[in-house]
Amino acid sequence: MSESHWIVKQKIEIPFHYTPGPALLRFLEGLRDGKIFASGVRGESRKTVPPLSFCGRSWKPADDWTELPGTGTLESFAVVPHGMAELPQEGERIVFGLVKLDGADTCLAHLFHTKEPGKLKVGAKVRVRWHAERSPGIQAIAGFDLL
Amino acid sequence: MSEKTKNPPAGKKDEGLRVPWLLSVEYQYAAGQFATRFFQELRDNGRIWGVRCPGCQRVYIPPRPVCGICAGKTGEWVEVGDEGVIVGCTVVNVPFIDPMTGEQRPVPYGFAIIRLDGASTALYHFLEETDPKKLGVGKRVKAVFRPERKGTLLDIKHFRLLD
Amino acid sequence: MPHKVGIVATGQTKHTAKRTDINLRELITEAVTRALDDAGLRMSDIDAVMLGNMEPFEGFMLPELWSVEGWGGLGKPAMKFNTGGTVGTSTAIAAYYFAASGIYDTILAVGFEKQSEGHTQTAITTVGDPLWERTMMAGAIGNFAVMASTYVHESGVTEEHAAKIAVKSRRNACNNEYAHLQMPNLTVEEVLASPYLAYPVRRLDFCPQSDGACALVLATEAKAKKLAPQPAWIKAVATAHEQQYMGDSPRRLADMRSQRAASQRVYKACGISDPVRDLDVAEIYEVATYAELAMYENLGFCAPGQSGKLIDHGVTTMSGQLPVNPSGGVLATNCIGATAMIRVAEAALQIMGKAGKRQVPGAKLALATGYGGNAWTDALILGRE
Amino acid sequence: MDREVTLPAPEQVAILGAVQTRYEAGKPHQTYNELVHEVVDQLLAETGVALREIQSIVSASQDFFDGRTISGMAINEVAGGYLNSESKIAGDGIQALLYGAARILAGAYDLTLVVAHCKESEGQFHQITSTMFDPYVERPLGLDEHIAAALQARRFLSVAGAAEADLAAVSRKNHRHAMKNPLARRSGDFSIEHILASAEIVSPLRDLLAGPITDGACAILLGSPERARAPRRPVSWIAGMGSSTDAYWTDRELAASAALAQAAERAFAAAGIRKPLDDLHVVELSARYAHEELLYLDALGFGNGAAAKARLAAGDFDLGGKLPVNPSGGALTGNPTCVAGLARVAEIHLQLTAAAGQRQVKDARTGLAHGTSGICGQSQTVVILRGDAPQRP
Repeated sequence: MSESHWIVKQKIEIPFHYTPGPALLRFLEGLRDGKIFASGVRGESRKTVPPLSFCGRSWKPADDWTELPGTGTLESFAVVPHGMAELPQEGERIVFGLVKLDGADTCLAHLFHTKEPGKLKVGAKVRVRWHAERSPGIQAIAGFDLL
Repeated sequence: MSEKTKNPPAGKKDEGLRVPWLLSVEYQYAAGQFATRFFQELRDNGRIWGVRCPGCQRVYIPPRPVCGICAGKTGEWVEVGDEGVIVGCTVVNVPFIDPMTGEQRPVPYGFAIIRLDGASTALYHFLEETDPKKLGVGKRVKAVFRPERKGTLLDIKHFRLLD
Repeated sequence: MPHKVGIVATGQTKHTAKRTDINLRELITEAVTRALDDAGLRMSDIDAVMLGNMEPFEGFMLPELWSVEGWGGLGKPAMKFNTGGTVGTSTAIAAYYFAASGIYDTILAVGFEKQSEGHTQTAITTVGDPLWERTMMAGAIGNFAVMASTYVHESGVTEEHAAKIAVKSRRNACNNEYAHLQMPNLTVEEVLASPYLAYPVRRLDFCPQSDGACALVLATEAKAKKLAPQPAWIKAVATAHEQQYMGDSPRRLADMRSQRAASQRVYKACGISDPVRDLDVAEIYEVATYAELAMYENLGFCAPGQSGKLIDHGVTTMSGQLPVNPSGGVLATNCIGATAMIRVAEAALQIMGKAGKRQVPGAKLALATGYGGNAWTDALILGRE
Repeated sequence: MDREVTLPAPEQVAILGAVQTRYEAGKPHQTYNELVHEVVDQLLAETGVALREIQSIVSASQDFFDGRTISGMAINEVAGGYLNSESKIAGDGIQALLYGAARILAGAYDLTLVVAHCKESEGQFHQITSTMFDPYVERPLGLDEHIAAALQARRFLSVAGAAEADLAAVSRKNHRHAMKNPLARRSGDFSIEHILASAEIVSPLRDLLAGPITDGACAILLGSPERARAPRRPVSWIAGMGSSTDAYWTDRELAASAALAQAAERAFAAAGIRKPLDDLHVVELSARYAHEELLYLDALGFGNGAAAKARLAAGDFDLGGKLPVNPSGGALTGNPTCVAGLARVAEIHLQLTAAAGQRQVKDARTGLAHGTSGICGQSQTVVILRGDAPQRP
């Protein structure tokens, strides 16, 4: 601490608990069961995942549900440098991917665990990799794999 | 990771799935030129200083660059007393999570707004006394310093009632 | 010259301790849908949206952007306010200025908070300056208790006076379908038997923590006249701040400088010299019973030290000369980002003659206030003309 | 939108003065309150206005960065807020400017102080920016602002057919510009190779392709035409303002900005600008990340990815080029969250009042300032300023 300007270290720590609401609850519980649900407004083709319960564009409830196949297109990816995140396995890199799942009009962000991030390409086809043991939540999905 | 709330409040139905998140940020607050000088004096000499507004002569604690009332810059530093008067006080009984630790702050504890002799504004600080019947607005108090001072407001352990 | 601006619609959720059925975005939609339906508007009729919320209560930075589908914000100008207890009035006042300026004609204002998702007293403790106040602060409860102690000492109000305010609020709330704490049978004795949260403030002297949202639609004159048979015209707005630290205001609640300044400013603009006589109803931001009593003095409803008499004589009850908080007020509902906006919405309902069981008959002129941080005040006057 | 949202006439709100702090990696000697004091004090001295004349203040700041709930309360006294009207926006400072302008247009005040402040160095960028993300499906994965920006950058490179070297060219231009800006946080004559060899943040983002952690503040004094006529120093005028909100970041094409296109269309309509490339003389964009500058140039109609790249390569956007973009160096060289957009307005004001020093664009009479907030630019605002002696269309 310099005598001319003091720095005071202090932490702010507050726990939060977020209620998902009906649509996100169905989605998160679906993940536990190995299913991906999207929703949309009846009579409209647009489907969102994670699902909205209400569409702000047409100002109507989005209660038309679809189960998605779990495959999709890689819209983008970002490679986390070594040391930033805990590496799950020897030699693997953490890669964040933005995936447009087949049947959905929106993207879902998740991880790739890969030893060869150089093989990833925007536009590549990908598939969800599930965890064997799942509870309701996004981490029921382990990540995406290239098809 | 999502999880069922572990301990729903007694008497309530299970509230269903709620997704947890811990906000946890470490800050390095600059004390700034006014607080740095104040806390150095407190640490090194056990003395309490404020700044005077040259316009209205108010003595400000905490010290600050501008007197809001005069909309003008403050001026000289002046020492104030380590005794003062309670402007407002309470004893806190309700437990809550302390944001500085993430854990419950122990209760009960007494705290007050105290106007030190020679100051125009009042300062938040702890009271030694935790019996509300013995406390009161207008009662005089004196700062109890810690033997080892580090340059924080807690170099004053608390204020003690004077009879 | 500013354009004339009126409130043409309001929407509120049913405020409650925990909305565990819906998320924040869905809570917003509930209030916005009700406001649009109230005015017979479509989202495409809205030119711009003003939002109000206190982010640390949800641990969510810019939650309005995550929630954009919930308030129909796609393609619309929008901004978000974050001013503590006053956030609902700050947001409504910003909507007023944008309409009065002629930039936008029809504006949606939304205040929202889901307090159940975080820890209110913890987040309020971080209001304190990290070097000077945070270590001692005990949320809003500790703060108000300290302030109340000063006021009790100076004014001579009693615990019984405070308890009467507590009873008035929770009984009035029974006439308000949106209110959180409705206690039709609450008695002064029960209030006095409730435990101290922080001396001298007892549990029933203090507001609850609520989940809720509130929406308003404001419109410039020609639009407003088309949208509502009786708009609640915004006749004056004012904001007055305090100095920066909690201990700066020398007599705290006993002499709230910001509240005197803001209320005098709006009274002057509307030619109000005796508010109890000239106003028909007031919706004020009182977090604690003692604050309401102190505000009677600071808002000029009575002389210093006379607030106890005001409630003893029933002046501010539903049948009195100036009903204060027919909705039940903050003591019945506090969803922070929405709370001050609810004051404006309730005042507007009174002026529009749409307040249902809590209607003050023939209300023509109403005061709404917001109060926040280290004692600053927003004030608005709404009227039929 | 049923109607265009426009200002009634271009000379109703003036910028009387604009002051910024130096932008630095950290300012350990000052609280944010003292930062605001510094800029307000200098602003008042430059404009000859006394603090007690200020009755209306709009500030922009972020509680999580400030480490304090209702952080605006700390600046009340230094900004003239005692018993006066201060309001705080949680968002970019350019939105505070819009609100300040509304207060003057409404005839409520003849002066309004607009101030934005942030000390990014005091908190933790990852932890703080992660709170912008969906708490159900995104926060548990560890997303933050840099990661989302990297995903947007990769998407843009792919869709626009651009290369990382194109991003480096933006960085090279801006860091060279910053060498002429004494307030700039980071500057230098960096080669493309040097930029592409700078440390990886999250690939494809690198240190010199992303704005660094920065502390700073900016204050602007707005005035009514009566105030502007008081013979003091040159003023600039708000000629048009436009704002729009986009979908959440996972719910739109990240390689484009529909909201910026809308915001610009509204501001251009208000200011009577038909051919932006010809009618504007200087542009300041809030592009913390290099790819954002190309993406936003596209949204403003300055050419799709390829055309913007060609113009960049031809030096059109350089200081001395056809339409200088970010002659200050811009947010990529270091402007904090909340401050960046207001700083853009301040820079355009300096340009239009011939007070930009070495970074002055010759004969600049009309300029564009841009601000954004949210993940991958979800909220967008454009302000068009004109120099004194407003030109009536």
